[in-house]
Amino acid sequence: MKQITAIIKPFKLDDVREALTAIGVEGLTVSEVKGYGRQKGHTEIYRGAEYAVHFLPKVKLDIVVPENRVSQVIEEIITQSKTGQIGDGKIFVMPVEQVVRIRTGETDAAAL
Amino acid sequence: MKQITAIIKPFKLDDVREALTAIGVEGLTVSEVKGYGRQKGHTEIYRGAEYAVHFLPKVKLDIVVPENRVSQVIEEIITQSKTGQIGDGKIFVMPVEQVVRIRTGETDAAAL
Amino acid sequence: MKQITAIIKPFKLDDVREALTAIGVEGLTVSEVKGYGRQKGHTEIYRGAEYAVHFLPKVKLDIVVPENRVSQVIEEIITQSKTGQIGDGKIFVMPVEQVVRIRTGETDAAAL
Amino acid sequence: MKTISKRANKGLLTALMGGLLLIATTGTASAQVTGETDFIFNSFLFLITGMFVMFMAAGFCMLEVGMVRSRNAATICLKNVTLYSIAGIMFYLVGYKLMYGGANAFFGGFGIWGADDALAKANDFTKLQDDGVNYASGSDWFFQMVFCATAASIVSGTVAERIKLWPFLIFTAVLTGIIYPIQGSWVWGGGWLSEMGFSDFAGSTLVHSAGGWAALIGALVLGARTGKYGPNGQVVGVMPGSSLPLASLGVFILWLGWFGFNGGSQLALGSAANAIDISQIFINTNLAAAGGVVAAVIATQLIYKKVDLTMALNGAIGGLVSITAEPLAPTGGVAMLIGAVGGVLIVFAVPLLDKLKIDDVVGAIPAHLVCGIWGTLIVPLTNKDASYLNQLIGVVAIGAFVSIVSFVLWQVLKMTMGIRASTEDEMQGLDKSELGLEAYPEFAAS
Amino acid sequence: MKTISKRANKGLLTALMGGLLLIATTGTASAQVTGETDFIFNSFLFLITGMFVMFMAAGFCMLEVGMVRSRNAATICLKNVTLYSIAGIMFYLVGYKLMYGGANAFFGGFGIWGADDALAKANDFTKLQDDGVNYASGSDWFFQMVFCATAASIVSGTVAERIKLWPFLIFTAVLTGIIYPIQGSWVWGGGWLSEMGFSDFAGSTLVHSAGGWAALIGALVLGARTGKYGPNGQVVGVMPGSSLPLASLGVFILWLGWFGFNGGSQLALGSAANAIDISQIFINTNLAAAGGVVAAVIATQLIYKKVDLTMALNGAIGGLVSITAEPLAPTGGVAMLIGAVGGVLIVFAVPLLDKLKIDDVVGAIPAHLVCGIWGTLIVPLTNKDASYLNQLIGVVAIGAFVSIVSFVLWQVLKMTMGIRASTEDEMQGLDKSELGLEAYPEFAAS
Amino acid sequence: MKTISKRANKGLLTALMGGLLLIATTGTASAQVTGETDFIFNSFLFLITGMFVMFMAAGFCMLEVGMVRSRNAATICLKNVTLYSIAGIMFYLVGYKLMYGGANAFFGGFGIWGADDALAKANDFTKLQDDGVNYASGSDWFFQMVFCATAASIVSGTVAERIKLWPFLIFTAVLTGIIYPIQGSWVWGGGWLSEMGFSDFAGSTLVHSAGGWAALIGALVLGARTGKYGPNGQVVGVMPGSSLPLASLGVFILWLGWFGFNGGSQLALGSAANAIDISQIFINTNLAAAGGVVAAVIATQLIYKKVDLTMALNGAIGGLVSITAEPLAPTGGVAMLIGAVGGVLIVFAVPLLDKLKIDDVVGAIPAHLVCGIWGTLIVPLTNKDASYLNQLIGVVAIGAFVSIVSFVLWQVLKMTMGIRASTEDEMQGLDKSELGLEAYPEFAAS
Ligand SMILES: Nc1ncnc2c1ncn2[C@@H]1O[C@H](COP(=O)(O)OP(=O)(O)O)[C@@H](O)[C@H]1O
Ligand SMILES: Nc1ncnc2c1ncn2[C@@H]1O[C@H](COP(=O)(O)OP(=O)(O)O)[C@@H](O)[C@H]1O
Ligand SMILES: Nc1ncnc2c1ncn2[C@@H]1O[C@H](COP(=O)(O)OP(=O)(O)O)[C@@H](O)[C@H]1O
Repeated sequence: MKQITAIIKPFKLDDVREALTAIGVEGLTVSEVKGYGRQKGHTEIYRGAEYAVHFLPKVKLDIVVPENRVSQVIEEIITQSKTGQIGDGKIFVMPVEQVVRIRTGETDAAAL
Repeated sequence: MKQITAIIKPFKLDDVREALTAIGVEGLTVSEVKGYGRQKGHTEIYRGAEYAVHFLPKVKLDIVVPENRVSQVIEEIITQSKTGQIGDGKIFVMPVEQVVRIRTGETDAAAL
Repeated sequence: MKQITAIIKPFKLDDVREALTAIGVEGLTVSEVKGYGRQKGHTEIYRGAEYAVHFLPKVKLDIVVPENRVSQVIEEIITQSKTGQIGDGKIFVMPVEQVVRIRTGETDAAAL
Repeated sequence: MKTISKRANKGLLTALMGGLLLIATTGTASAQVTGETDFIFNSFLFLITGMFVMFMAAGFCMLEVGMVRSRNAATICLKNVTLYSIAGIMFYLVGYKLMYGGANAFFGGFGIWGADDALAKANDFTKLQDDGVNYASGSDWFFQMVFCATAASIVSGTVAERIKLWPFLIFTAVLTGIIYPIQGSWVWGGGWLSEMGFSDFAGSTLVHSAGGWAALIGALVLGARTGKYGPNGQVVGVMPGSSLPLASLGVFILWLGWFGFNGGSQLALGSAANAIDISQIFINTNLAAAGGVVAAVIATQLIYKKVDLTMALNGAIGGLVSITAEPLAPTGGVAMLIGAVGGVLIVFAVPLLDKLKIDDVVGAIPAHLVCGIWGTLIVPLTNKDASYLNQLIGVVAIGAFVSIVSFVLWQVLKMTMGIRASTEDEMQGLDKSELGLEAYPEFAAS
Repeated sequence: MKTISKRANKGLLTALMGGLLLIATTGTASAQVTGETDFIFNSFLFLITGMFVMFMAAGFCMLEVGMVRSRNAATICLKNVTLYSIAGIMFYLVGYKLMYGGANAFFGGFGIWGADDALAKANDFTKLQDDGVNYASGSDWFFQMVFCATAASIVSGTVAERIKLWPFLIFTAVLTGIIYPIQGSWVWGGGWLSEMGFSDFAGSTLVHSAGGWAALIGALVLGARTGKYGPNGQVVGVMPGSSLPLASLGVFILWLGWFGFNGGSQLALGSAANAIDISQIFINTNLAAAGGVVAAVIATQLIYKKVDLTMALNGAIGGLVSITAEPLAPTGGVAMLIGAVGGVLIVFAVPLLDKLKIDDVVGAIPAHLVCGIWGTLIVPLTNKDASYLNQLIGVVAIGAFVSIVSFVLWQVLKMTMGIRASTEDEMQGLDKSELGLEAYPEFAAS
Repeated sequence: MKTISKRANKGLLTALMGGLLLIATTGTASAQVTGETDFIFNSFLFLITGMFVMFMAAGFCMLEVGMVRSRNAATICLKNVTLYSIAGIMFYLVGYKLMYGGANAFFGGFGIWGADDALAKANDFTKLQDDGVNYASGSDWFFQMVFCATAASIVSGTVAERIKLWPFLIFTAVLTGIIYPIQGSWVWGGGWLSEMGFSDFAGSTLVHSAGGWAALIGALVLGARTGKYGPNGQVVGVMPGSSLPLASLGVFILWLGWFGFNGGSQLALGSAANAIDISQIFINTNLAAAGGVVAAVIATQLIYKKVDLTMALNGAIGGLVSITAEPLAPTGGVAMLIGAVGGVLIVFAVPLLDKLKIDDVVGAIPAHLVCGIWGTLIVPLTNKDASYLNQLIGVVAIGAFVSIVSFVLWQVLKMTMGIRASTEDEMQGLDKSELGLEAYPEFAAS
């Protein structure tokens, strides 16, 4: 199993969620994060003082799926969250060795 | 070493924390997240308009432990956070290759 | 590629960010978390009742870098965020198998 | 006499009756209020109740900031502070004279307002009483100005979260300097509607519906917030208010201010009869609001099985607006029922607007426009001097005038500078795009 | 005369004294206040100070919403808006007559309130002054109504975060329609306690302790919030208030309103003597609150080594309640000390209640009940017409009456519809379970 | 006469003019206000407007709590509640007599305040009118006290987020008990500046600049917040305010209170002339604030291409402070312009202070000090009794006195108990270190 971690623009969350539900992704965890990448933040003026906003608000999705679904999920995320503009975000894939469903004790693929 | 990530119901946090402290878990990181799984959200009415709440508030625990403690920690989390009702949450285990304690520079098991 | 996860004191965030930018780290994701470790929380008094604060606010950084940069990044984080006092935090390194840049579809090292 | 407002006529009547009483009771002349004391009471009434009405600007601001999403919270604050400022300036430079100048049946006249207290300085309170204007002219200006500002406050809530700042401020300037005063002159300025017999004690139509019409037309021209309605008209994004406690505070402030709004509209305090009337107005104002709240609470419980706080809050406003056209004549019980109908109207009007895809962020259209119409039309039930036909004519005339002029103005603004923020600006919130800051920078809001 | 309230008696005294002055100074009759001017002043005092007391409803709402957790914030707002509404309606339909109807020593009578200003309309202010009721009857109703609402506001804070909405609202209706008016009739309605000589100028006992007893019994019947106390009675979940800035705002609003509460309770403004008294009341009210704050700040610093803002806020309320039974007789310095004792009582009563596992979310019992008793018992120190024994009897009698009736009522509600939210509803917050919404939907709160 | 304040002199004048009018119009004596009615009006004016000024304490609290970071929000609330309490106590124990005791040209005298209403009780209103003090002595105390508290409120905002609690409270006690009253005695206490002809109607200099100087010196002695300025003086940490909606609420409350502040400073209501004057004051107060807002909105749009809400809020205060030295003489249009200049001064003064590394968290120095100077210096433009030179002397004298004494006091506090929180305490916020709690415990703020 793999964990797919996607950092996307906040307002794309609903589209991504809908698309993933549609292709049968059974679970998803979301957190609010801030980040920078190519998109470097910008300057603002507050009470006459210029200051740099270093981090921009993003949303992080963690989705654990069986290995064979990884590429499909990644594609779907890209389709939905791509605006083509800087700051669209990134996807990371990491290995997951074990999964347990707390309610039933089911493990691994059955737990997803 | 492994990272155990548990997504649980928020009001179970205190019980889990106490139990883990009791069995000697030395560290823990908590974040507020939202998610869906089998538990699918629900509809609410606001100002006469029905709408769907897709994500439910959950708490995420990240606990890095030596490999040999993994099953004990998982069991303890399950014991404490299981209500038997949908939405109890999930546990994921992922490999951790290196750990450093910032204060001392200790690494790996010594750093936990 | 590796994901370096650092849990640090919130007020060190700016120093760390600057230092990492300086050594050419191209991206970074930050979340607000709470945790305990050696630093165990403390008691407070509210309306005459003593109570324990179990978790302390921390900031979590996730930084995905090519393998060869790992030790440099870790060193830089330690340099900037170390106060020598309990609660300075920890660094975890985990494997990342795949990286995709949503905007361009670039993958792996090219996507960082 | 057209140059004396309908409002003033009321004071005149009181003065005349006071005169009669004086004759009837010459033996107890020492029981009377002297002309100067009357002058002071009346002026003080305007100033004190005017302060409470002024504070309604804060009430609107809090209600609106609690009902918008946090990404637009700073912008709505800026709009509310600025619109109140603009209203004061425009009403000074143009509005007051246009409303109360008494030039003809359709508008008052032109010019900057200036104090005129010559008679009082000459100690001729008898003449002032005969004319029904025994108060400091400045106290009257202040009181009328805060009413004008109230009308403007109504608009900002409806069009929130998507309108650009500057066109909104320009609309406000025209509304407070021209639109509100002209229609106001028709009634309170002694114009054709007052001649005809249209009755609107404290402004269900002149202030609340007028603001409501301007808001409705604004919402139509602007369109709904991006993502609020689905293709088939259902609500797909409810966009709940970011701080219901602040919204509740706003309603309490408005409720408080309304005692000033309706009570001060008696326009005179300097006789026992006035004190008795104002007391009845306070009671009716309170019971109408209470009726509106309780009705909305019960109605939402019955319909939705849950009580909706935001509807209860709108219910209070709805009850208040409903009684504003005639807060004096009803008994307390009738006032309560008039308010309760207002509360029920809210509960039905809010989802109805959604069905029509009219996106009213704070519920100002149900509360101020719908209940304003209701309150105006029901006046004849308790006030025998009013007729249903005249009331209807007044509602329609003012509705048509405000709507048409607002429509033209919104369209001109749309075609020249544009009134709608870009979708991207809207998505990230107007606070960042228009103001470059965040209302709550430390609290995580995506 | 029982049909004239104790409160009115005070006005009567003033009127009589005014009369004596009149006789004494016939040479300067022009210096006198005329009967009608007196009437206007008195009515206006009721209306204006009543508005400030009305605004205390907003103060309670903000204090409470700041002291509950965010998951119950919308519900507490709904309760506060609705309870104020219910209080107005019940006091209109039942309460006023039951309190001031003057039927006998134990309750006033039955009926809907209606205005009676026949004497004023007949210009017979002399008779009104002789009877000590030279004001618009409606202004009196308004003023008394907002006092009734205050008593109800006290309860909501104590029982917050676990009580179900509807039983709370029903309790409120009975409290404001029946319980409060009956005990009120004993003193201000001219009943047995006033005959006996019990003295409670503005309601330390009649309003604040009465509300406090109802709250205490409610807390006992309801039980503590789930997770607040450990098995051995220690506090295991402190559940800190979600917004101390809003709680602070609430206290400032209450403080402001209290000038109306105590100042208006002079019941008359139409003589120099009254103006002098009201000024003293303002000073004492302010200094008692200041004393309460400073005492609580110092006490918490000494005891806990840190200043507790929530205690300081309760200290202000405690000081205000302490002076409410007698805000006129003390000098400023004594008023400050009476308030300071109130502030210290708060600091000790709050943890004491916790030891007794009585879960009072906002500290209403220490502030309103404990300080209300203190303030009432200390009256004879400065008011020589009062006796310690009579004060004690009054405190006990009203405490017993309110407690017993409240207990029965809470129990009936518990056994019929249930008063306590399910543990699950409590854990996720009443906002979601009862209202289906969130007070702060965008701010991450677990 | 030195023992009669300048403020009182104004009333005296009115009384004298009233007397002349009386002679001129003996035929219509019944049109006059009687001595006792005058007494009541004047006292009531003090009490009612004083309540609104008291409420400004809540306005300052909300403005400041909205402008600090959430980690210091509870502390700023505590400071505001406590400083208002301390001001009341100190002004009672020491301040009033020191200001109005009339001992000599440089301070008033010593002693606790006590009521003196012997003349009124003897019904000798003629003497009171002749002396220009025809009001309840307690009502005057209350009104003067809330002014004193206002001066203290100004300081807390500037030195927020880094000052320790107790030294701040001690400074407040000395400021309100000694510093403010002494300089106040120079003008309103009938001291040397009033003799000289310095004119400050409602306190642009005496209240606002005085508070502003104390704040400025505090900011200099304390130093800036850690992390605010870079080594070369540029702003590196803007530390935006945590809740602009609360800051906006605060400004609305202040604006409301200012009608009481300026209007009540007329010091008399009991004649038509006074009612007319107060009306003009209300209008000017409102238009100056409106001018300040609109000017700040336009200026920030032009300079920064974005409208800055916090500047607009400061602009309202700046406009209000600017008109406070002379809210009566200007026409509305001139008042608006005076306020508008104040608004522009804000927009330039805020970044200028930053350049000087003077860290003023809420912008109190631009609003109260800079605009206070501006407002005082411009008085002669409309008030022909004032001279530019005298105004300048007054500004400098009071500035020098307050600054020097404040400097000594801040230094003494610094050297004895220390005034600055440790960097660690500052980083984690004073709420945790000084109060041991969080203002918004449930909302994630790092
Ligand atoms: N190397 C990285 N490690 C962790 N997070 C990253 C990394 N690079 C980017 N991110 C996250 O992804 C977000 C978007 O990245 P960015 O480079 O701005 O997008 P794009 O490549 O589309 O321009 C950042 O704000 C940050 O949160
Ligand atoms: N595949 C998954 N990947 C990531 N998070 C998941 C996944 N499945 C579930 N979760 C998280 O766990 C939570 C609980 O899952 P759910 O399926 O509702 O519990 P249960 O299986 O006990 O009914 C979700 O709200 C979500 O945050
Ligand atoms: N084993 C662990 N698993 C996950 N997070 C941990 C672990 N140990 C520590 N942490 C995180 O690191 C933070 C700092 O750890 P702590 O032990 O207090 O620091 P130090 O070792 O420098 O005293 C904790 O608050 C927690 O968030």
